Formats: sequence, C-alpha cells, structure tokens
Amino acid sequence: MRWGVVRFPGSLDDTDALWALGRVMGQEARALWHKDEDLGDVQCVVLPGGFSYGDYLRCGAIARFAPIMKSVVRFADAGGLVLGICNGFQILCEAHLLPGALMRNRSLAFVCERVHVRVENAATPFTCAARQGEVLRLPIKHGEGLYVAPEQELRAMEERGQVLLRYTDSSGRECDAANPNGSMRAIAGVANETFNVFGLMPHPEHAVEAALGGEDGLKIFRSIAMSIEGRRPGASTAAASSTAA
Amino acid sequence: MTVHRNAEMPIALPDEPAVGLEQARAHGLTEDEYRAIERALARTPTFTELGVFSVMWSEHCSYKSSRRHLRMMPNAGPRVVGGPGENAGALEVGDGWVAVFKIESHNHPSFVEPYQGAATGVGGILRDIFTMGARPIASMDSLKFGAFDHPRTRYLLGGVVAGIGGYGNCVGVPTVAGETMFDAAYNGNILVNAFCLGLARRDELQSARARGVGNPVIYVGSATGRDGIHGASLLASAEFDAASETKRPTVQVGDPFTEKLLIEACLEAMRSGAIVAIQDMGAAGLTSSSSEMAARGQLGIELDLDRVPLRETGLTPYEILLSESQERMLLVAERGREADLAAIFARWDLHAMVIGRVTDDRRWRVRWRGQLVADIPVEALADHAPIYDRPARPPKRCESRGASQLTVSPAQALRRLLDSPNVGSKRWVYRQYDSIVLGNTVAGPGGDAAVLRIKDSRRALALKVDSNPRACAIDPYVGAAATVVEAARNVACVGARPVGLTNCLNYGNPERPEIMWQFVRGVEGIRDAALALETPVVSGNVSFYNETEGRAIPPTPAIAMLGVLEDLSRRVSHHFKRAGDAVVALRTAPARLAGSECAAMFGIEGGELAALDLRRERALIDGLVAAADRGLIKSAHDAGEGGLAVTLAECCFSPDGALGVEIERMPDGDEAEVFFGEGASTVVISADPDRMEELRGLFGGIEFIPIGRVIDAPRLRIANTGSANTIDEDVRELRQIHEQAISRRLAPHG
Amino acid sequence: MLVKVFVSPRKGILDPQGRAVAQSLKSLGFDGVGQVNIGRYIVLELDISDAEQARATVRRMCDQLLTNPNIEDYTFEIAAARDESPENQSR
Amino acid sequence: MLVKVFVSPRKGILDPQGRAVAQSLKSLGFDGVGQVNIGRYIVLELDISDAEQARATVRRMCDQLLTNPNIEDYTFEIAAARDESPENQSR
Ligand SMILES: Nc1ncnc2c1ncn2[C@@H]1O[C@H](COP(=O)(O)OP(=O)(O)O)[C@@H](O)[C@H]1O
Ligand SMILES: [Mg+2]
Repeated sequence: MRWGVVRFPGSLDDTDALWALGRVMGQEARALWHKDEDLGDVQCVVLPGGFSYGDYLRCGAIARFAPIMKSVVRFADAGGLVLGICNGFQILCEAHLLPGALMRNRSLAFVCERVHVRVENAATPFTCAARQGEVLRLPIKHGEGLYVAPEQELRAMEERGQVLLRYTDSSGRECDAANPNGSMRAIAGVANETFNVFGLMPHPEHAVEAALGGEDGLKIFRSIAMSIEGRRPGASTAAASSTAA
Repeated sequence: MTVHRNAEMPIALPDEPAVGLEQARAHGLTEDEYRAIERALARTPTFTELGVFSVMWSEHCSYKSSRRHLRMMPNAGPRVVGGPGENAGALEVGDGWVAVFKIESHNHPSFVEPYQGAATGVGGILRDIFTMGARPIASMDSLKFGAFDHPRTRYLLGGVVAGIGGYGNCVGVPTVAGETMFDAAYNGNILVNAFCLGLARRDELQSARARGVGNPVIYVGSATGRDGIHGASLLASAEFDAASETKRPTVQVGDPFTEKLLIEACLEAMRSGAIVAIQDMGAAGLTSSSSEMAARGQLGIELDLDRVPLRETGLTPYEILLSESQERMLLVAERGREADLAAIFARWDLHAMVIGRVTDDRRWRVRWRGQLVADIPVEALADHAPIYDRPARPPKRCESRGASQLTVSPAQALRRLLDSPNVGSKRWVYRQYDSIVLGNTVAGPGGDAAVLRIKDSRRALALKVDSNPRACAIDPYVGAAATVVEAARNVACVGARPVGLTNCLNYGNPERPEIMWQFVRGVEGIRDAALALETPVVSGNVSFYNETEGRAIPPTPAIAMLGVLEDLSRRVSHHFKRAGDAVVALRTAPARLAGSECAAMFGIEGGELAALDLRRERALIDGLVAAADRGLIKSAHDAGEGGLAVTLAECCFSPDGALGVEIERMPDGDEAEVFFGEGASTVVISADPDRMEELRGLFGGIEFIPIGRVIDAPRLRIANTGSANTIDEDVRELRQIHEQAISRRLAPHG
Repeated sequence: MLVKVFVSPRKGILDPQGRAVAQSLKSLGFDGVGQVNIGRYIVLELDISDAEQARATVRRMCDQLLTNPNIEDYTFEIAAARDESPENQSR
Repeated sequence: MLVKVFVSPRKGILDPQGRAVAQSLKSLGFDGVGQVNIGRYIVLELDISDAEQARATVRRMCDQLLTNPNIEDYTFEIAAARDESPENQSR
C-alpha cells in the first residue's frame, strides 16, 4: 500500500518511519512536505515524532496550522487513515482530530525507555493484527505525554472503545508504576469516534527490527496494511506476525 | 559594497573608550600582547580592533598555552582523512563512510546557568560536526559534579542533564553514552564536556578554507544579539570567581529548533555544490569564523556589518563582531550561486544574507555605516597569536604512606559501593536522553560502550567517553594514559576495534607551573597510549582555568574513543548469558586501592597506582577483539569504578535477572585490592567451558584467570580462598541498590 | 498597544507542574503554600489603535493559537485596562 | 491570599518561543503583531495575613525557585494590589 509521512520543520522520526515502512516492511512510503497541500494518492498519512516548530508554545500547536494539515483534515473527514506518533499525536489533538490533550509528564522530565502497552480494542484498522489484550513492548521518548480529557469525555471514549492502548506492566496488569508519564487512565493511544484517526505516544517505528529492540511495532503498521488491503479486522494474527519482515 | 582605498584608516567611533595599555589589560591582554598588536597594525588599534584581538588571542581561541604541547599527539594513520587546520579530523570507517567526531567543554557557562550552559554546549559541538559536511548521528556527555551532598549539586545536576536532553532530544541526535561522576573536588567548578559524532561519504567532506576572490560571504541562522559577549572566550580564559556571576546578562540561550533547520539546510546546500567553505560562528562568533576561513585560504575578507541580521537595535560594531549568539553559520559561496543557496535556505525558513566578499590582500576588513572600523592582517588574528612555553614544575609531594586497611567486610563494602552515585546506575541521567532517534542504536547507554549500526552495511561503530581524575591527581601521566586505555577497553568489550580518539583536556590555571606540569604530563600520557594502541588523535579541546578561589580541579582529561565493529552480529554485551558458562578474569596487573572509589568512600589514603604496561594493555584489547570476532565470548565487562566485585555483580544484572555467579577463587593478592581495587585493566568475560584453551591462546602476555561459573540462581557468591570473608548476596537486592543510587538521593524530601 | 495574556490550566484539569512546584516550595520550608498553578504569560506588541477591535483580535489569537481551550483558560489586559468581557473568566 | 507572579524572559535574552509564536501569528494573517515574549504565569494560594511579610516571602520564592534570575525577570501581585517595589522592574 502507499504511505505518506509528513515532514514538518522539527520533525525527527520521519526518516525512521520511512525506513520502517519502506525498507523494513517493503511498502511504498514517501515523504510529504509541510508546505505542500497535495497528499497525492497515499492511503495512510503518518504524522511522525519530533519537535515540530521546536514544540514552542504547546506541542503541536503551531504545526497544526501548516498548509498540509488542511488536506490531512479533509483526508481524515473523508475516512482516510491517519496515524499520529508522539508529536504526531500531539498535533492531532491540537487539530481537534482527536479528543483530549497531552501535558507535561508527571515527573516533569523527558523519559526515554521501553514500556509495555495493552491492546484494549483489537477491532480497529490500527490494531487488527494484534490480539485483544495482547501486550506490546514499545519505546517511548517524550516530555509531554500525559494524556488528559474531561472525565465524562473519557467515560464516553471508553464505552465507544476509542482507547486502543493502555500502559501496563509486562504481564498486562495496570499499575501506577507502569504508567510512565501519569496519563489519565494510563492511556497510551486513542482513536477518534470513527476509528480512522489514531494517535499514540509510543514509537512503533522504533520497534520493527529484532536487532534494535523488538518488532512489536510492526503489529500497528501491519494492522493498517491489512485493513487497507481489505482484510477483515481480526483476521489471522498468527499469520500476520509470522511473516516478520 | 564600497571598494577599499589604501589611504583609508579605521576610525574611532564617538563615545568609544580610548585605547591604550590599560584598556588592553581590561580586555585580558598582557603588555607584550598589546605591543605585538601595535606592531602587527603599525599603529594603535581602534577599540573595536582591540576587542577583536582580545578574543582571538584569548586562551580559548588561540590555544596559546597548549599549542606547542598538543603537537606531540599522534594524528596520522591509515584511516585518517581531512587534515589538521580543519574543524575536526575524520577517520575512514569502511564502505566509503568517514566518521567525524570531536569533544568540547562548556564548563563555566554550565556552572553559571546549568540548563542553557549545557544545552548550548551540545549545540556548539553539533555545529562543529555538520560544518564538516557530516550528518551528526550520536552524542555523548562527560559530566563532573561536586559532592552529592553539596548544596548546589542537585540543582546543577538537574539543570545540566535537562539542558543536554532539552537540546539533543529536540535536534534529533541520540545521546548514546557518557559518564557521570560526583566528587568534592568539583564543588566550585563542574565539568560539562559534550561529544558529537557525524558520518559523511568520503567525497562529501566540506572545507573551511576560503577560495575565490570576489566570492560572497553569506550569513545564515539566528539574528545577532548581545549574547555571550566575552562569554566563552573570556570566561574560559580567566579564573572563575564570584565576579563571573555578574556576567549574567551575557547568558546564551539555545534554540535547538533553529539548529535542526540549520543542519538540514546546510547539508542540503553543501550537496548543491554552491558552498566553497563553511564554518560555524562559535566563540568570537563572526570574527573567528571569517578570519579563520580567510587565513586558511591565505586570502582576505571584507565584511559589511550593516547587512548582519540583528536581534536588537543599537548594537555597536564591537558587539556585532564579538557576539556569541548561537545557531549561526558563515559560509563562502561560489559567485553567482547566491540565488540557489537563498532558495535552499528559504525552503527551511532560514534567511541567507550576503554580508561580505573574499578579497585578495590577506586583510580582515570591516565596515559599518560606510566607515572602516577594523583593518587587520588576517594572519595576525588567526595565526600569529602568541604561543607560550609556560614553565612546568612538579608540585612537592607529601610522602605517600602505604595504603591503610579496609575496615568493613567485603559484603558491606560491596553494598556501600553499589549505592555510590559514582558506581550505581546512571539511568536517572540517561533516561532523560533520546538514545534511539535515527534508528541506529543497537546498544545505548547502560553497557560498556554504545553500538551504532551503519545502515546498509555489516559494520557498526562503538563509542565511549571516560576520564579518571583520581588517578590523574596521583600521577597525571599514568592517569591520562590509563584513561585512553579504559576508553579503548570499553570499546573492545563490545567487540569493536578502537580506531581513533578525541580528547577534552580540563585543567587549572596554566600560569601556575604545577598545573602546567600536570597538563604536559597528561598530554604525554595520551600521546604514549595513543601510539601504543594506534588510535590517532583526530581532534580535541583544551579547557584551562578550571579553578575557584585558587583551588584547581584535579587534572581531568576526558577521552572519547571510536571503535569499528567489522560485523555487527559479533557484538558482545556485558551481562552473563547462560548458566554453566565459565567466568574468567583477564588482568594486565594487580589492581590497587589508590585512586579507587573504595578508597574515596572509606577514606583509605596513600598507596601507589597500579602499574601500567601499554604492551599488555594492547594485548588485552587485541585479545578481546579477536575473541569477539571468533564468537568465543558470551559476555565481556570492563571493571570500572568499584572494582572486580562490583563488576561481577553488574554482570548478573541481566534483563530477566535469573542468573547469578559462583566464584571459587578470586585472583591472588590483598583481599580489599582484589575485590575493590581499580586502575589496572581487569575484564570479566564468560564463555563456553569447552572453548577455554582456544580463548586462553588469544590472551598471551596477560593474566587469564578462571574464577568461577555462571549459575541459574540470582545469587552473587564469592568464596575467597584463604579468607573467612565471603560474599553471598541476592542479585535482585544488589540490583535494587545499584538502580537507585542516584534516584533515591533526588527523591523529593529525600 | 501592549497586550498581556494570562493563560492558566483549566480548573479540574490536573497541573503536574503546579503540583511539583507546590511540593518543592514546601520542602524549601515555605509554609502556608496552598494550591499552585502554572500557566503562560504572553506579552505582545499589537499595532491596532481601536481598543474594541484590538480586544476582538486578541480573543481570536487566543482561541486559535495562544491557548488550548480544552485545558486552558485565559484573561488578558490591553495597555493597562483589564478586559472584563464575559468569556474571559477571571480567577 | 492569592499571589500572581508574572515571569518573562529578560530583555535582550533570546526568546525562541516568542519568535516562533510571532511568526505563526503573522502566517495566520494577524497583522500589526510586533515582538512577542512568552513567560510563565504562576498563581499560588499563600496563607500569610501580613501583606509586607507576604511580599517578602514571594520575593524569596521567586529568587529561589519560581524564576531563573539568569534569564528571567518577574513582577507579582498580591490579592489585587500590584507590588511596586524597585527590584520588580516592570516591562
Ligand atoms: N552522562 C551520561 N550520559 C549518557 N550515558 C551515561 C552518562 N553517564 C553514564 N552513562 C552510561 O552509564 C554506563 C556506565 O557508565 P560508566 O560508569 O562511565 O562506565 P564505566 O564503568 O565503563 O566507566 C555507560 O553505559 C555510560 O554510557
Ligand atoms: Mg568511566
């Protein structure tokens, strides 16, 4: 399938996303320049990690107004798949494509480490290659990943299954120690109500090669590929993960 | 731009102070230096010119006290490309790639303002690397703080670490290794040394040598403000005292976002072929970058200050020329390519401004509001700074008594040492650094050396920075040589061949003979070790005047070593892998307590450093590389701070924490020294018992001591023959202590 | 004119920074410290002579870029005159 | 009492945030925007009845923790009364 990775000034993990999609997964992945408005014929738009515009003012606040974001919003409104990783997640929240907001980590410090997240809803285009409740090991690296939203909104999101990933320990148990940034309800990733926009703080693109700390990130990208290639959500996960890149 | 008329003389500006010897002294120049300036100009300098000379001839920019000694260091070798004179040396690392790397100090700025001081230190070293045409791919930091219980230490530690992370994380270069030490000797003068490694294709290396009379000189990056005027240059060239606190208005603030744009834009511009020469505006900003590029090309440069982008109004020529505002680059372009370059920089929202031209008369000429304000022979600024052969004399040493005894049991000592911030895990520090961006980090912080893959190649690079001030304080020569050897050994422990190094020499006031002696001995130690290991010195940096109220820091040469791993699949890591594996201690000489963490912790005084035999050190490193290459070792870990017992414990800290070790017999010698001694090179390896003889054969000339085996219970058992004192501890408990050594001391109300 | 915008975390939204600062103030021995909130203080020069028009502009700036209405409230002053219009709830 | 502290980057010190925001406001079509500076707005509850004593306490808080004297200036208000003492240079 065809992927587009947006390059904002200050994007950092854009090249890593392109490497993961193009070189590791062998898919067609191209960079999209923030000043262009044309998304071409991409089937999934990735907003990568980094510090767009230095993350000055608020993370993602300025990037949200980049020319290409108009097209991204249109693309999303038309049902196109949009994945926001870390800074991309922050941009999606600022652009109101996702509910809630991301604030300074509870520790007030930047955190770079591998964490565990539990798949809370495997029946979405972003998680269908994983099992419900499956625990993935992914790296995080952010200073502002504390997810917040009004309580009633959170409750509604949970009911609709919009919380796709939650921080847990390696055995999938929720506990405060396993919450690296103090996110409400240990939320690591959320989708919009129509499940075509997904944002997460962990970096799947940095978990696609065994030599570099695991391949669990492939599950996210494979899910998207599967759903685009019209395979039923939840279709044989085993097959998906056995065809490791 | 107006044409130069020979008759024209630089004019003194209204309300500028009169220039004379007093004014020169106020600028930190000596009388001889001032007279030399008068001779170079054949007249009295203008105030602006005096300021320019004072920074260019400062210790920081001119290396006037160190230059003649630095020449001793070996900088040649089969891998070396890109010669001296450029901003940093480069090494061939295979597959057509060259590695460019350098380490630099930002000690004083970080003491004054820890966050911004450390941040701008990272920014500065990054520019030194990409100005060479290399893409920065990894950073390291070497940090020295005061005693943990000193009132300022927590504040400085927090600020410096946040600053290094704040800049490095935002600019997208992973911080993959470093070192952190706490010692009362740094209470009044911390050390913050920042390292950067870049990769370039061999033919992409970029020059900093001006060419082509009439070529435009172009300014790109942040606008110029009053930042750091006489900052780096003077701060780093005069002893630090309370007065420096008043230099506050000159604090430089880093802008990593603009730096990121500069990296991408400059690399793209270089590939366009429109750039003749490029140099970052570091210390002495516009002045040093322009005059040095001209000097290398044996040409002249004429600048028009009215075209320099300014952040504030009312800057004088003096301020514009001496400003150390960050994130600025100066380049010489091919005439006629101005528009192409402007387009590339505009694409990155950067404004490229032509501010001058290359001339043929070897003069550095500056205009402001149409008037000539400086007119100086280029060589006088860049090359003819005074060079001093300062007197060096060893200090009178108090007779070193034989080492006193360790009074606590080995088990107690082990726990105390694991809890020391110098021995315990540095995770609290490095988890604040993005160590994985760019997708090359195979082994980040936490092991002996970091390992970075080279994409589309079997090869990988290994990196580590080390220093050993306690050994240097006892013997500045042996200490410095031992530091080179330690960095190389850390690199060899992951299976990589050490190929070259860079150094940051942190010392006190060179005008004091005993400090100068420490410095010279240090350089000699680095030279001899580098020769023995065939690791050329490709770049370096000197930081003098690390003193507060007359108290100097211990000699602290920081050595950053680059290694090449021919086959990534041969990489070795430091923890035990399989129960039943044999555990071997490799040793070049018996360890000693002198200069060890154990001695510092338990107040054990005197004693001699372990003997250092560079031939044996070379043999150990060669053996480790060969053994890794043949896949003979399962794990290798260098005995660093804390000694052999601590190292054995660390080898048990495997991810699943299921393994332990059973030691039947420790190497011979005094128990405290064998368990906790340092200095001599000791490496703990584990290997398949059936391959022992094969292994032994690779380590001719050094001690190869089988001491025990890996067990599948998380216990550390050390039964020392002929001694009742044995260690039998729960590995998970020890790991807990080790993990929290720093974090528990920083816990709120802790 | 000189515009001063005061941005604070919305009531009920957690403010980790504020909490941490309150903590450290107490551990520094400052007694009687209650809740602490940390927001943003934005000062900008705006070349609009008509006060009413300026107020309207600043409101648009705040709603679009300067603040995130999901988590932040704001008030602002122009020159010296504090803006008391309803949508700028003062704390 | 309620204390409001206004922290801003010291004059002449680079303010990358302010610059980025000014840029962005312009590209959003807001005309007449001049210099923008971004600082912090700290609101804290302080249980000290004597105003003079409170002011002294707040100054100590600012110098020790709330602000970075190397690169920031501050002013503060207690309740509604703005503090006009000399060391709080207002911009
Ligand atoms: N300031 C730092 N930044 C990044 N990594 C660090 C820092 N300090 C220590 N480390 C990492 O912690 C580990 C232990 O460091 P160190 O004690 O210097 O090792 P050694 O015992 O070999 O000297 C290494 O992996 C090192 O890279
Ligand atoms: Mg070390």
